[in-house]
Amino acid sequence: MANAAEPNLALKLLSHPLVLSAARAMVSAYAQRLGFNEVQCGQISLAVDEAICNIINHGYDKRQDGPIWLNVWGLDDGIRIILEDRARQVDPATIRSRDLDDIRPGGLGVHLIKEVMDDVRYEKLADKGMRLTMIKFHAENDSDSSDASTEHKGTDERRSTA
Amino acid sequence: MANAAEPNLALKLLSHPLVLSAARAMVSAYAQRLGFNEVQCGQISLAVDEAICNIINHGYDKRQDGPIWLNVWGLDDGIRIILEDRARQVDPATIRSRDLDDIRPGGLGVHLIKEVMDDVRYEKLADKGMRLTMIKFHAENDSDSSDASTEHKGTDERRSTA
Amino acid sequence: MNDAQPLEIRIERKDDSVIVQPTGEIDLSCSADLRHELRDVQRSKPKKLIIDLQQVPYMDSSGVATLVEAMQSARREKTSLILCSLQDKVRSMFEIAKLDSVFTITENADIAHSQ
Amino acid sequence: MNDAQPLEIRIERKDDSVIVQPTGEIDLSCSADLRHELRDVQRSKPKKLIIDLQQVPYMDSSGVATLVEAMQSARREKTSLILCSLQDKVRSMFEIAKLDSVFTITENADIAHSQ
Ligand SMILES: Nc1ncnc2c1ncn2[C@@H]1O[C@H](COP(=O)(O)OP(=O)(O)O)[C@@H](O)[C@H]1O
Ligand SMILES: Nc1ncnc2c1ncn2[C@@H]1O[C@H](COP(=O)(O)OP(=O)(O)O)[C@@H](O)[C@H]1O
Repeated sequence: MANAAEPNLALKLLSHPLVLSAARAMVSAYAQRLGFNEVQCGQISLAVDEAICNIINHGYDKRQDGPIWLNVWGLDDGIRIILEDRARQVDPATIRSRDLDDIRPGGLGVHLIKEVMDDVRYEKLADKGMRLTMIKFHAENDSDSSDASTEHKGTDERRSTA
Repeated sequence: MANAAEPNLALKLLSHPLVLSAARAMVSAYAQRLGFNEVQCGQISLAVDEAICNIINHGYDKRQDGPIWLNVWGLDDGIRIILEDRARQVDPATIRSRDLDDIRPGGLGVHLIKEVMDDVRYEKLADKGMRLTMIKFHAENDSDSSDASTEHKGTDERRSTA
Repeated sequence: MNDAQPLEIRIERKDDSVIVQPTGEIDLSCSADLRHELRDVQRSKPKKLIIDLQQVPYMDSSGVATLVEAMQSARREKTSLILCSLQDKVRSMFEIAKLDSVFTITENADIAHSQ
Repeated sequence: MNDAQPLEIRIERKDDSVIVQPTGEIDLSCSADLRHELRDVQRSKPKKLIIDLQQVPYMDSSGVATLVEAMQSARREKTSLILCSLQDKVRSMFEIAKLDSVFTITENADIAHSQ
């Protein structure tokens, strides 16, 4: 199932700030089922939040009715999230946060996304709109997260008998 | 926006139990933004969970790759949720839980759905599959939930100055 | 998709009693795990079986079905089965399903032990 | 769609200090509310402004931007601005944004008061 063309979750939403919490909650709950720990789930949903905010603010110029597609795949080794819009196209090289030392309100979203996700790629879609692909892998030696071998053992391995 | 044809959230998922928590989390977070209180959000996501379980178990006979569409609308007076599948068609009249006094495992899902939602309607789709429409209204005199007049006041009305 | 099962089930034995304490949301993706654990525990025919739901914020009807099955098996084996420490959302499910009077439910684990 | 704003903001004044305590997730749907409250509070030029984030489980960069704006305004007005009681997820955001050393951040409200 992992690398099939079809996403496990395909959410179409509108560029309205009121749907942000729903998108975060969905992604976070699914990441948890994939074995990511609480901190990691929070980071993944932060990346999704920041990316959608940028589409609302910069792509659709705060218009609240632009379509956004949020697709999520569970991978054997992590999670892949793709966001697509039909908004303004920009050169991916221009999508970057301010210098962290130049402290002023804003200009942090892309930095946060790149810090918490392992792989981040912006591209122009063929005709109209942008695509953002983000991947986060399970940490190799993180006991709280799941490498496949731990997670496939089932409940027997995890019960403690006092 | 409320009664527009287009849902605020349109989620396509597969009939796999691992996506249940993501669907619940999404619906619950959105219901909260619409002004439902915590208990109501829990009830609404329970109804969605039970409905998806039934599609998995009865509609797709536990097949894990059947498509399910979960559409959510914020209404002026509540929330509307429509679930559609391409699974077995059954007579809506046969979709009912066991007698509550006949205690045995199972047979409670449809009862729970009908108890927690205000309006529940099953129908056959034209060609293939079923549609379930569920609506829950904001409680009229419930201070924890939102009637429009309370919720539109903004933060000024809700800050307390000691 | 990884088949991660976020439901943890802690089993504790004390004299003739067994305490089963699941942690996590119980839905169709993991209720079978709980069923297997309960069947396993019930094979030893304990005098008392306490299912402590303090760490269960959510349960759907597949979880309730598992508990009803455990209760029926307990009745056959003369095990006294007690549910304790239900969170509000879970308790309200039992009420809607009219199962709150069918199960023995106590406020907390101490009361369950002393019953 | 109802424009429900689940962010509640509690304002408390004590001598020359103001304590602002938001409750809820702070994202783009409600960070403007927080900004308006903070601007309002800062107009009275308090000596000390404590923003207590104990009840904020989540904040995105629109919330952080609001706090940076408040900090810059506080510096101009010689108000000492202190953030306290950050939850783990929020604290980790400040660290990733390298803002944890830019703000004065204390463990809890008591320490913030005594500073
Ligand atoms: N989806 C997008 N479409 C167009 N431009 C974008 C998009 N996302 C980011 N950008 C560009 O990248 C810049 C940096 O974004 P970010 O770090 O999130 O800070 P901010 O949004 O506060 O400006 C934005 O100012 C914008 O120019
Ligand atoms: N989506 C569905 N498709 C077909 N039949 C359904 C569907 N949902 C419910 N049913 C029918 O309604 C009955 C009652 O469902 P429910 O109360 O959830 O209990 P259970 O699923 O445990 O049997 C099911 O046994 C089934 O016959």
